[in-house]
Amino acid sequence: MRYVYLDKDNLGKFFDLLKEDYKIVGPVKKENKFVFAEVEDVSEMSLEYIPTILPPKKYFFPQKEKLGDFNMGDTKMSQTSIEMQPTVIFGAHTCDIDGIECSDAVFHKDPADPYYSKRSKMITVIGYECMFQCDDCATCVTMDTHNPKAGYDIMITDAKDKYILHVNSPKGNEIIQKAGELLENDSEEKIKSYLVKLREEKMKKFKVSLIANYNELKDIFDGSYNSKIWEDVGKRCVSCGNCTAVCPTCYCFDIYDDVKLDISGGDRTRIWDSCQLKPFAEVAGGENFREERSSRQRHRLFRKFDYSVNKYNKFFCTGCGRCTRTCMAGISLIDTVNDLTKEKNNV
Amino acid sequence: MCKCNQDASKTISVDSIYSPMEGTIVKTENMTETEKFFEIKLEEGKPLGDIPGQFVELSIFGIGEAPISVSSSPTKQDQSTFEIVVRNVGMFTAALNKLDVGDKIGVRGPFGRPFPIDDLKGNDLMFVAGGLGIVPLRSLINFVIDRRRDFGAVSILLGCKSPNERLFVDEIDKWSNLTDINYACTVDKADPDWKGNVGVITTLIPGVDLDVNKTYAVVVGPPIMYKFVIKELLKKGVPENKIVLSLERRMKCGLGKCGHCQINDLYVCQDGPTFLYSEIKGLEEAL
Amino acid sequence: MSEAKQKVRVAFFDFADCEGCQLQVTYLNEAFLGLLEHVDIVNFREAISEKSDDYDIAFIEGSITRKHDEERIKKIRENAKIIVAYGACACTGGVNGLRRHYTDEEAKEIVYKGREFPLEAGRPKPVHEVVKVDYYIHGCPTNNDEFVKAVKGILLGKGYTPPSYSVCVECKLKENVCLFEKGQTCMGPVTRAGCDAWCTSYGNKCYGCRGMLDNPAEQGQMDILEKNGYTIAELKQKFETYNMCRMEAEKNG
Amino acid sequence: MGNLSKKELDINVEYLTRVEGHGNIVVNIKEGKLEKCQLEIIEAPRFFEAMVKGRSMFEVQHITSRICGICSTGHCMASVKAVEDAIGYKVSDQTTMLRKLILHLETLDSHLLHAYFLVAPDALGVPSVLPLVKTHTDVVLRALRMKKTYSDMCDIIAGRHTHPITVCPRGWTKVPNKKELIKMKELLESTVDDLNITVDTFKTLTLPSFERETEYVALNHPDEYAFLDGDITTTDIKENIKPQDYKQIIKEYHVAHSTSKHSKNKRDSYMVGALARANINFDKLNAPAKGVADALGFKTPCYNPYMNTVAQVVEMAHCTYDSLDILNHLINNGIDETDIVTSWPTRDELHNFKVKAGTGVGAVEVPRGLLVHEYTVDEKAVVTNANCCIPTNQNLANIDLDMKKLIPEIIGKSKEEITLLSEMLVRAYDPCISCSCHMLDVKFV
Ligand SMILES: Cc1cc2nc3c(=O)[nH]c(=O)nc-3n(C[C@H](O)[C@H](O)[C@H](O)COP(=O)(O)OP(=O)(O)OC[C@H]3O[C@@H](n4cnc5c(N)ncnc54)[C@H](O)[C@@H]3O)c2cc1C
Ligand code: SF4
Ligand code: SF4
Ligand code: SF4
Repeated sequence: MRYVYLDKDNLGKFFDLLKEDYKIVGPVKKENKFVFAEVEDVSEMSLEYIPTILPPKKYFFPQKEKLGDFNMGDTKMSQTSIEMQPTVIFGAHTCDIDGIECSDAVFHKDPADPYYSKRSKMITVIGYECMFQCDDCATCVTMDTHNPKAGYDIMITDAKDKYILHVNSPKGNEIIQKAGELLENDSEEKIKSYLVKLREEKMKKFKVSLIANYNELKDIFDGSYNSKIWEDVGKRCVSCGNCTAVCPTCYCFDIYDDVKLDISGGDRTRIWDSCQLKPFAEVAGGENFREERSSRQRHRLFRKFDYSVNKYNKFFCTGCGRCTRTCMAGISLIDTVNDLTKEKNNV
Repeated sequence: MCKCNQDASKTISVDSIYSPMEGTIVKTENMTETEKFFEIKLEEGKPLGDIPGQFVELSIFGIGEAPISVSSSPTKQDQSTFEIVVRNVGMFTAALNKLDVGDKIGVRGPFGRPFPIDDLKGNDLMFVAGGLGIVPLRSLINFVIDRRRDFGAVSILLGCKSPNERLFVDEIDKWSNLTDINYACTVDKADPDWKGNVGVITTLIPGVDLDVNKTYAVVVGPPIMYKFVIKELLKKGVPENKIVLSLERRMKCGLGKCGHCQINDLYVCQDGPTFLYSEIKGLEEAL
Repeated sequence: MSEAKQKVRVAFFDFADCEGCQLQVTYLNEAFLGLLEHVDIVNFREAISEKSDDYDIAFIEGSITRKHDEERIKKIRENAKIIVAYGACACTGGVNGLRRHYTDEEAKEIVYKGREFPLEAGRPKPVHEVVKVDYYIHGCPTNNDEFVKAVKGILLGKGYTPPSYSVCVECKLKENVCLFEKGQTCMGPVTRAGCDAWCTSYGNKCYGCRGMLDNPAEQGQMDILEKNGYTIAELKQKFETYNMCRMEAEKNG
Repeated sequence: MGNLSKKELDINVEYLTRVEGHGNIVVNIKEGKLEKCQLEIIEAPRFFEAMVKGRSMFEVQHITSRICGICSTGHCMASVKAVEDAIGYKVSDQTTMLRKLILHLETLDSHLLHAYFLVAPDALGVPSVLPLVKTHTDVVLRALRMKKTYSDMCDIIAGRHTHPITVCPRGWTKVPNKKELIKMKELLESTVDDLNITVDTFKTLTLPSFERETEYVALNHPDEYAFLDGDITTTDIKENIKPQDYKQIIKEYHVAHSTSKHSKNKRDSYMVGALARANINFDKLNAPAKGVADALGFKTPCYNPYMNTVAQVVEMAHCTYDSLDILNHLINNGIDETDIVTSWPTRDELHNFKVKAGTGVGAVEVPRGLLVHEYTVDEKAVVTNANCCIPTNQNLANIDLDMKKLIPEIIGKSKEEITLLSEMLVRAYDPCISCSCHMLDVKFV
């Protein structure tokens, strides 16, 4: 929509301005990692960070979310609502913004999930462009998520002496209007070409770690269903569910009823679930369609690189590298995909 | 645990797709030791609006929800109710089996892709039901009987573990007496009073006379049955895209979100539960 | 559901234990009074003097150690419709299992050093090694959130099954930094969840108090240890803290 | 032995209720002769000594905490102090302050439980707290409310009250941040009114009048009412004994009617606990606690064991206000959130982690009295020997002697009354039988 400059010294003021209207969550250091958490002051954030333990998905689709209250014996929910404040997600990486677009695809798809929709209406995404690659686990270049494209309200790019703000939605525009005094205008052409230059420079610092390129990925997966590689992965997997918990595009959930101790009523709640856990695909009679760890791991990656393309016309891997980073068994998405690629190329 | 950081959030009401409608149980019948029949009426006698092959999510607050097939046909006389049969296998189904006439139950749905009725029209039909499979199939069979002229020759093959596990005995008796229906039944294990066939259901298939050019086979049963029945049908020459199945998976939402019912890239709750064999043939996780 | 409300009679019994799990019940606060609308507590020696042999649900805390304790628990099994093993001591033997490192003779020798021992030493056992157990509420101590969930489940007739997955699942949802990444060991990957990653969320490691997973990935676990520079013997020792009874049972087939 | 006239009496309270652990009271009078009069301890022995032998010193507090759920924080404290003493480790001031705080919380919780759930029903003439739910709803709600508040505070600082998570040798695995400290302060302040009402309630209760002078043993500290730190002293010796020399005072022995050890010093028995502490350290109580003592007519020296409960209420005031001081200090001076340790040495630390083999002792005042843990560790940080002196064990001989004096004094009363008074006597000591049977280190004398 439009581009403006923000003086680096004015970031604090810009933040304080936002704080007047929004709860702000941003990347905060936690031991040697980062998490998205509520911040009161711009100094609490670490804008140069490796992807947070959990992605910002948790604000759209919380780990545990009440679907509604009920009274025992009734058949209708007595109340269905969410509790939320207008929130700014500050400093989201481009990969995580892609992740949000993936969950949008799932939850907005007809029939749209009303909880997700209401939450996403309350959220404003202010991105922060990565000017260098966070670490070796990331595959954002291959997944084409390393540059801002869409899905945010405002994108902040570090242009050395100042920030470039790309305003990408009416919501973002409102904020920019309010912050008028803090900002500096210039011709759109000029800023755009500056950005192009910055991105060319930045690419030198990014590494491509997947052998296959974007266009080959789907084919590689299409032919790999019966690969032996899954068995090897399955042997090492311990089903801790970490990879699915941290993934910005995993969306499976379970629903259960929680009853008050006096048994007068309770609430129906959904909670993140994981296709890596054994009971996930079990049905009556004890049959389990993904009993083996190998088939569960395969299912996970197929959901990222194959099924999602069929269903949502989109890769459901943002290249954030979280699953590789978090796996205790050292199962690396990069290694697995590269092994599959090599296997395919050898044949 | 510490709840220090609670913020001042707004309450925003949500028009929930997870909110059930109210159903009232108007009739029940214990069919076997573990299976119970229920007839349910929605508020103001509103028809459910289902097509054979679809299912509903039934809900009892405090216990949970479960997907259950609609067993009645929308063509049945009293359109203000629908029928289901529930096998007591666990937490929810046990609680449901304790309910009786007059009790209320939550209903969401109908969900899922129905049997491809338009494609079936004008064709010969062979129904193959194993065990509880007769429950969803019954809706289609009754539909076909009620619209008999729209369809060609009909045969019904039933299989059961033992005679006392048969469901809808009286109703099926009536079907078997219909002159325009070819009927056969078998049990895995007979008891002394049983005079019919003994053996697995696949043994009935070779005996059926069918025109493979205009026959659809509709098969519903436990996972293990599919493998063998399909093999037999293919042997007989029934094309893969004319074998119709209904699959069952764990389900939480029924809306294509929760991921539980996923078979490769198919969601049983939306892409199914009914599938053509040709659609799922290559999918290892399907059968 | 329609018939008049009949209160469920609940009894608490304790064997060799620290009574810490019973103590958790007193932290329920007013929710506890809500519970009393639905249950009659007829036995709870730590807190009340009333006693009765007529009860529906018996919560068993503690490990079974001596002959007469075995008889007592068998009697309880006869009286109760439902037996709930409650807390690590009852569910897995808990820390009491560490005693099994030694034969009775050795244990006596360590403690009495050659002197005569006048009483029965007893051998700690989880409850299910003596009588059938209907439900388990794991933990040392039990977590009230889970306890409440289980009690409600049992009262509603749907029972309670603890999660079958590992503590890691809950730990990740809480966004804790993994202990392995910080150079520490943790029993989380092989321990049954349900505590909401209690210890790891408070900076400690998981000690495995909720017992081992039913279906641990042995090869994968070994790899992880090796990768982090630990030996199986080290892990085994750590796991013994709460799982000695099970490990012994597996060793003996 | 008093006037037993020609009386036959046979009291056998099996499975004494509303005490922690399993015990029987047996009183037997034949032809006017007091044949038996004792508290029998029948709890299953658990052999903790064997359980910690061979385990790392970094987990002894985790294991010994399981001696008793009610006293778990106390056992943790004694364990970590003993281990630190063994390897000569000095913890930070902040760590000490937080340890005092959590120990206070345990004392508050435990005293409250004792006063409301275990003693009050006797005073109100009901068998348990359950009937009080109907008749004295406000009292029960107050007790539950206070308990929940103490427990919520423990949750913040230690993850939970029973078997605290964050307490470990060398310090804390996690410390509360400022927000949480403020929350704790608010929580504690919210109990002050209830505490005042509790004092009022206790003003109206009359406890049996009975006296027997005995030796009182407790920790003693130059600057404070000793809980976490101090040397051991007694009303008989009046000098300070280093915790490491605890065996000079605590001489343990075994008797046939108990699966627990008994203890004595020079006399046949001594007493530990709130009453002993108050008798020794009364002048170091803070002003509000002294005010409560005044209001309840509690004066030292006090030789009535039933008054132990009153001493506990006085201590509740002391702990509440001392905790508020600690919280204020931490809030005003800032808490160092990086002052944390790992529960075990990390893999990297482990390689150059040097442990000097040795023996260490930790002595702590826990709700029921003086608790001492002693461990010997080898250079691999493995425990090779352990000993724990439990307050209840130290009181057992004193309870027996009290009973022997009490029974003849009340022999004229009905059997029911005698039974009740002896049960009340045992309960007054707030015995913790789980603790007392942690192990059976029997020394035959
Ligand atoms: C489309 C569809 C139609 C169905 N129609 C019927 C029907 O007409 N009649 C009928 O009795 N049952 C039907 N079922 C199966 C029924 O949904 C399950 O038996 C029920 O959900 C089990 O719930 P529970 O709480 O009683 O069992 P639980 O206590 O949850 O579990 C008991 C066993 O059932 C398995 N299970 C749990 N949820 C499901 C599930 N959604 N599907 C299959 N297995 C599950 C568990 O793995 C376990 O082995 C249908 C299922 C689907 C998906
Ligand atoms: S699959 Fe791994 S790399 Fe891809 S989006 Fe999920 S967590 Fe990130
Ligand atoms: S399981 Fe733990 S808390 Fe519970 S009684 Fe046993 S030792 Fe105590
Ligand atoms: S984290 Fe581990 S040791 Fe702690 S409560 Fe949970 S299962 Fe038990």
